Amino acid sequence: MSTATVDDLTAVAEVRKFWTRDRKAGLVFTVLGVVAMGWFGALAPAETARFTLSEDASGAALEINGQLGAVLFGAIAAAAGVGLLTGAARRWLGQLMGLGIVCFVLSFLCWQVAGKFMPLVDTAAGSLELALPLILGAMAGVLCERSGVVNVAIEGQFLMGAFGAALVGTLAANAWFGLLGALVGGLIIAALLAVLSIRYLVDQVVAGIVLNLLALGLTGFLYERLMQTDAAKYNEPPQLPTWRIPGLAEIPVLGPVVFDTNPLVYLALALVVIIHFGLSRTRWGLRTRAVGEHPTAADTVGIRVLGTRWRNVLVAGLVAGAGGAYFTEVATGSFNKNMTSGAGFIALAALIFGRWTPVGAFGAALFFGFANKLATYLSATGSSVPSQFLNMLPYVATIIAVAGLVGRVRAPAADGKPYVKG
Amino acid sequence: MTATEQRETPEATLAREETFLQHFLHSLWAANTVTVTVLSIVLAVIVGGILIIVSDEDVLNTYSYFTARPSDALNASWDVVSDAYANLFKGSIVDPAAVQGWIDGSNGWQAVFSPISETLTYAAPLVFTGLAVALAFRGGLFNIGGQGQAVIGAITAAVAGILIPLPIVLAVTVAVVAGAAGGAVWGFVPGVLKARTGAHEVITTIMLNYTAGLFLTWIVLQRGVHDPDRTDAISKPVDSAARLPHLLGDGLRMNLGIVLAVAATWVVAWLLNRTTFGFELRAVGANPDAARTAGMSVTRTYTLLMVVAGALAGLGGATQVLGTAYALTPAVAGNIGFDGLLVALLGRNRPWGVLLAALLFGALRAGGNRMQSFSGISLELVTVLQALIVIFIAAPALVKAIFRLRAARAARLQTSVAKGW
Amino acid sequence: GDAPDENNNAGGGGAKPASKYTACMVTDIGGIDDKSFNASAWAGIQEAAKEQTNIDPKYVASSSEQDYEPNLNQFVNQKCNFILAVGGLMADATKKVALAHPDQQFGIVDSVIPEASNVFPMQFDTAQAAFLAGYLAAGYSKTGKVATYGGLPIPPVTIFMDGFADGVAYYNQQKGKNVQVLGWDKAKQNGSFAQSFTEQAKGKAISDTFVAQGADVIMPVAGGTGLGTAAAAQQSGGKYSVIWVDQDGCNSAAQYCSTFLSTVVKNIKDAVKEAVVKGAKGEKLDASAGFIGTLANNGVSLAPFHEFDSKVPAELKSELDQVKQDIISGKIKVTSPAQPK
Amino acid sequence: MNVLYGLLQPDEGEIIVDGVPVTIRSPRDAINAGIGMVHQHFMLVPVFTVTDNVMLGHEPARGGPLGWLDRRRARREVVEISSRYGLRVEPDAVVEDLPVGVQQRVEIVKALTREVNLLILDEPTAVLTPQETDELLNVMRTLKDSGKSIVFITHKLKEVKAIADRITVIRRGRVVGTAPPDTSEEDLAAMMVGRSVILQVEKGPSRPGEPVLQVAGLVVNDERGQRAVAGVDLEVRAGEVLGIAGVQGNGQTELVEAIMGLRPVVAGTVALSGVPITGRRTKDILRAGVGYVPEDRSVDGLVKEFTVAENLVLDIYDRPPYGNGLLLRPESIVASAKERIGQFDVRTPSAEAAVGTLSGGNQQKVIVAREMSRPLKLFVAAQPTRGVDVGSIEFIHNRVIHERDAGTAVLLVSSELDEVQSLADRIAVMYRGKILAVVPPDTPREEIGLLMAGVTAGVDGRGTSDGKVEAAPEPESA
Ligand SMILES: Nc1ncnc2c1ncn2[C@@H]1O[C@H](COP(=O)(O)OP(=O)(O)OP(=O)(O)O)[C@@H](O)[C@H]1O
Ligand SMILES: Nc1ncnc2c1ncn2[C@@H]1O[C@H](COP(=O)(O)OP(=O)(O)OP(=O)(O)O)[C@@H](O)[C@H]1O
Ligand SMILES: [Mg+2]
Ligand SMILES: [Mg+2]
Repeated sequence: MSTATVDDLTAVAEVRKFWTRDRKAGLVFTVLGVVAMGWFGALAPAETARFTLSEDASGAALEINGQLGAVLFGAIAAAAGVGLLTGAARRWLGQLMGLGIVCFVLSFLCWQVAGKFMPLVDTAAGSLELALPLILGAMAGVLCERSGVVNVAIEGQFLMGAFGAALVGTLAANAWFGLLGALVGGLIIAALLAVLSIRYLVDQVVAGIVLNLLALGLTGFLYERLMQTDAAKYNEPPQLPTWRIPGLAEIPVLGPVVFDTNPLVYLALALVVIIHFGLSRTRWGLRTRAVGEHPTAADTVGIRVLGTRWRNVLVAGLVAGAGGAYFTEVATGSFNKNMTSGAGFIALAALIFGRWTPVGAFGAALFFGFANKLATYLSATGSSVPSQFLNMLPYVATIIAVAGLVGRVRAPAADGKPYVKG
Repeated sequence: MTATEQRETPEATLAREETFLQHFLHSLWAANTVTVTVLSIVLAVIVGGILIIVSDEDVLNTYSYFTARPSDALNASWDVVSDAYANLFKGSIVDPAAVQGWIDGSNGWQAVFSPISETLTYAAPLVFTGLAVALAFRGGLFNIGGQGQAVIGAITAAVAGILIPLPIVLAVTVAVVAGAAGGAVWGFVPGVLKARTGAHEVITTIMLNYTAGLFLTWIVLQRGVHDPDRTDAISKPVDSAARLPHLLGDGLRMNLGIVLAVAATWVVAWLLNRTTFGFELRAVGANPDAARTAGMSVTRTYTLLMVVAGALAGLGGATQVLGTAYALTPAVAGNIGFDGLLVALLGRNRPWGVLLAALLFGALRAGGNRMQSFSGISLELVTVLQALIVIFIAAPALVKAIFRLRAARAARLQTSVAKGW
Repeated sequence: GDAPDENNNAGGGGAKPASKYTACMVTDIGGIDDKSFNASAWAGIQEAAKEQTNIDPKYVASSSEQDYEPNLNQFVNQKCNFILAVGGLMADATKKVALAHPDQQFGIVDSVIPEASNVFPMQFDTAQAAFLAGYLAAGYSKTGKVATYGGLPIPPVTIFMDGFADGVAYYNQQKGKNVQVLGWDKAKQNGSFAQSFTEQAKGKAISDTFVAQGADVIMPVAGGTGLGTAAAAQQSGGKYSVIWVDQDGCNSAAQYCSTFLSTVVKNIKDAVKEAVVKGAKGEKLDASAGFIGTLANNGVSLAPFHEFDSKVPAELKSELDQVKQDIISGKIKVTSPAQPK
Repeated sequence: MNVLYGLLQPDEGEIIVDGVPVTIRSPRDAINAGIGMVHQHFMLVPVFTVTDNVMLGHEPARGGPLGWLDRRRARREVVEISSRYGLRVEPDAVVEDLPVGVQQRVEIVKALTREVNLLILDEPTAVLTPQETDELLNVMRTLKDSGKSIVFITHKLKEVKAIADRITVIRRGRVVGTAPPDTSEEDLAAMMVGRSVILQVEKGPSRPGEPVLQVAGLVVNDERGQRAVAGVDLEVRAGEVLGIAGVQGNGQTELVEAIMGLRPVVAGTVALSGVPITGRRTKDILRAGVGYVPEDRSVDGLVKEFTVAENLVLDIYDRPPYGNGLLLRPESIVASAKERIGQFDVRTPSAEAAVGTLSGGNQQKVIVAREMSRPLKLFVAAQPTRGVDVGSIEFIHNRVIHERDAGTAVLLVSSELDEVQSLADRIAVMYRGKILAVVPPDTPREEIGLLMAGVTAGVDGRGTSDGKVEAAPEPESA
């Protein structure tokens, strides 16, 4: 059969050793840096770029000549690149890549902001707010998937959460009851996800996607039948209050952003910390990870695999539900058909982007929020780039980041695999 | 798992069945899919009926005095529900009145075929996007990018149809091919990124969906594409030579798209089971390590399969714009990409299954329109129905549990067998 | 309740008593509750029904552009007396169905179909009213910065933004001031867009950015997305005010009335109402003339200032009246690539 | 055993512990009943540390409901137990980094920390050096003396005879009989397989031809970028079997994968009958007449969902007669599959049955059948008989020898010393990525055992057991 002879081997391809991963990275950053210096630098007007430390033009500001800044930061990025390229500093791979990215972005900003001003507080606050639902959604994802249940249903949980918040909040005329309604909303989808994927072994991705559709249909149906008929009665939920933490709120930039804001932000930040330490330092975390990595092993030491999964999925439902509350009780004052418009999927992306770790996912969400806010800023201040392309920024940036920096990610070993004894 | 499934295969359990009846029942439910599918639809319809009733004030009122005069409540409920589903049927399969009308000449034959024509019109693009998802699934990739690939396909097809003047047959061929090519490009990106850098296809395809949508809203308004004598975001109409010809006369929307869809189904089935690429694709999907050890190139397979998947979705977009819309608008691709996900799941990622699933969804959409307009039932109900059907079909054990048939446990294990690991 | 319910009780399709005049509306994919022209048109039909008791209103929502043609056809089958297509993108479907049923009366909003004499077109030169809004905003602004953004960069939206920008420019020229417009550059036809008519969060983010840049009057042309701006304005406690569009915000989004400086009214409601009532009275709708809403015929207008009435200086009000007259008289030409042709 | 440990539920019958019938629905019941088990397929979470794995399920914790882990205490417990029974483990090492032999010990420590009085060991010695095995047997004796009962499952007759007080033979889920430890190996084997088997593969002397596989200065890294193969030179000639003995995790896996082009080569060359193949695609290498039986059949060897027939052509599906570049010919695939199933005595319902439903032994036969049914220059077999029943082992061994006599060069990697000794013409002992010595198959077990443990004796690798013995550091500290 095998007519192959050794002959087709005589042409030897010798193993390429020079282009290691960090060399490639180095090359990329060198190029980016040079582009920044040349292109941004050339285009940037020689006027000052003001980065004010307030919500608007007022107050103190970091100032730099736009052109100078563009060239300067470009140069630094390039330097970082060269460092990697020569292989001189490969031990600092992570740090240098970070530096390169930051400086590239800064160079770009100097160009865009030159002759204008960028209010840092507003930028930070806006990024955080746009990231908020993503953070909560991603945390829900972490809780589920670390225990081995893929959660594609975040979108559905958001939607039900948003709906629940609007309905209950309005009926009870109380934002906190609204939040409660949101939790219940998320919980319902979570419970369905658990029943289908844990009890009935339905493929978890299938279950998730279908539940998204179910949530979309149900909320849409009830919206038409209920809320639309009498908005005042069903669809004008009170907003969550803003909590100002005295003292901390005074810290420049950070203060107003993190310590003078709505309860969901505090919740989200707290969850990131709690889940991070919970997973690594507590009995719950150890068992959750065991169940997500090697359920049989967990079972053999007497851990209730299915029980653990049930609990985590339900808790995740609550978290995502709270994320849903953001849409109707923070961002806006009313529910609207399909108002989450895909945020749940972005959260899913953030989860994977963040390598299934709380902190990583948090970072990914912030990254996305910032890119989004930046696009808004640029179009608002009259950038010449067509708005459609500016709005592509967050998505394209994510693709580049995932392909270029994150690369292969390893999901929990048993993620998505139903557990059956034996 | 293998072990337990083995142990629970029907044959194994059969041994324990005593009476002939049990034996009969057993084998009936063992041959699961068909029965379950039917029951799933029945269940979905029942739940939908309940939703109709509870969402209809007047009917609900009759329940307020249910104990006093149940007949009212029951009749009212029956009327509203039966009316709704009757219209669902008339809108998707055939309307008896129209047949009558045709016989006594009060309306033309078109009226008789228009429901079925609508169903097929809606189904055609879903077949393509469904196949795009299913094929990727079989290769072990989760292609959420059907939407974006369809959008790009629609754009390239339309632009070709608008800008390249060609004689009749040639024009439509070129436009369709352009659509496939566009989708292929949009599928190639996540494919090659996955293969080369390991970037997770779920992330990249989601992001590419948004990117494609934004690109569409941009290109629609560009000089040469935008229709100068319209004050809307709409492109020039596609050259009539590049449109997919109607099959039942211009009165009915049914067009060549559905034929292409069936052909595509056949091709995909053939590709999967009769070609070496299909073999590689299935092997990589089932066990990449073993595939690699056996000398297959996993990266090449990922890239190639995403190209093919993208091309399929692109064709979906093309049929949309060349078959019904005839012009680009920001929402020209509708939701076909995401619906394709469900169609694939419902069709269990098997080509012919996808075709059937798409037909069912098409029928629901077509019938849904009539149900809304005649019975005033919101289209959202159709969405709910679709979701319920998929849920039930994905969880046969659930259906059986509800119908109290055989111990759910055994059935449960069948699910995973049926899921065809 | 919704029209469909009433229809249920009527026992679904089939012919209606001759006296009845069924006015049937097909929404575009925005849905009946788009806080924009679908909602306005539906309001018009319902008002007509109040006025003429024999009018029986009903609507269907389209979930995709594929649905337009079947939805129109369904209504033909139901022997509706008047079928209203809402939205210019429905033109092609309407044309096809209308030509197929020459003796069926149709109407269409935001488009005109010359070939079909049985389609009554209703169009609106919104730029004129938006011009006034721009002038108002410029005059009212304390910070010298005003802003506008859209849902999608599509003509029915950008026509508002064009008029707004021109209004501001005219103000500057008259007063020798330099009020800036954020979010729209008429020359480049490029600006800020939420890329969605429902994503309120995005609307809020955009308006926050504007406010940070110093704007104190914002005009969102983005349907539901605009509610994000209104909500934010309310939370900001009067830091900035909103100019609403389509229907007077104090009716269509009453909860935010306190933030609405005014509204660029695109008076679809009255136009539709008038057409339907005419039809119900049995009068002929002259398609060739059609209806083009202008400041002159009140088809477009600037809504009352409601809670801002006291805050808007009297001379600004009178200037606005003057500008309005000049536009009507043609002294001021308002132009936009998106104007009805 | 899985039933006894609560992983599977019995269809009927009862379990009696200390005279009282107990129902064991889950492992926790088993643990409560004082039963501990060391599973054949390790039940360790690879990404956890040894301590985490050991404490999992009964974690010492502070802060009440918070359940704040007390890792320090758990660590102490691990150290304590391991020193008491002489089971050397590194508490903070991550399990996936440890050699299998050490993971084995972790499993035992894990069982012991839940003071059990019945300990089940399912094939614990499969991955141990003779010395390690002896150690284990000693541990088992101490346990026995401390009053614990032990169920010891193994395929290795020497060991049962060495340690067991009573021997029970099970075949296909049935007890075939119980025998005293002094029963002869032949009789036991006969009971296991149901017919008499020849334990010693009889093979003629090898007639080595010219070199087929030449490996020079090969350096390879593992997944985590650590050196796994640190400069290996070896040569396999046509018509000879070169056996590579060594405890698992000493670089055999990486060596083989590098040869097969499945793993990038850091340095050195691999040549196939003179032609360098370093950095070539696996496909080319297979095509060039190399047959490969991967170490882990279920991960790398088979696509469980595929039919037996499909698996039989997994690496030649695109070659005539099964297919050309484009098309597949299912008929001919099934046809030749039927033939192959006969030749290699694969026990399967049909050629269309999914391979996943076959038994370990028969799955393995499918792979061997696939790889041996084309003309070969070189046959690379890694752990060809792991987890396979005696009957299949005998069959596979004979095929290997048959292949050798047909003039194929055979590279056999196995952690079963008996297997290597009975098949190989020359034995290369591998330790920590290096070939410590190449010895003839008749070298005494003990000596090879020492080499496997990194103890090089004498000057030339020909290990005549005189000469001073310098000890090398412990494997697990690698
Ligand atoms: N009753 C059974 N039904 C289905 N599969 C089984 C059954 N028993 C064992 N298997 C499968 O056979 C394979 C070997 O099982 P297992 O290792 O438990 O048997 P074993 O006797 O321990 O084999 P070995 O003696 O090699 O350890 C596994 O894949 C297991 O899933
Ligand atoms: N009760 C059962 N129902 C179905 N299949 C079974 C059953 N028991 C065993 N089998 C099948 O027989 C095979 C042999 O089981 P197992 O592997 O445990 O025995 P084994 O002796 O280890 O096999 P081998 O000797 O080939 O490794 C199992 O893989 C399984 O497929
Ligand atoms: Mg075993
Ligand atoms: Mg076995």
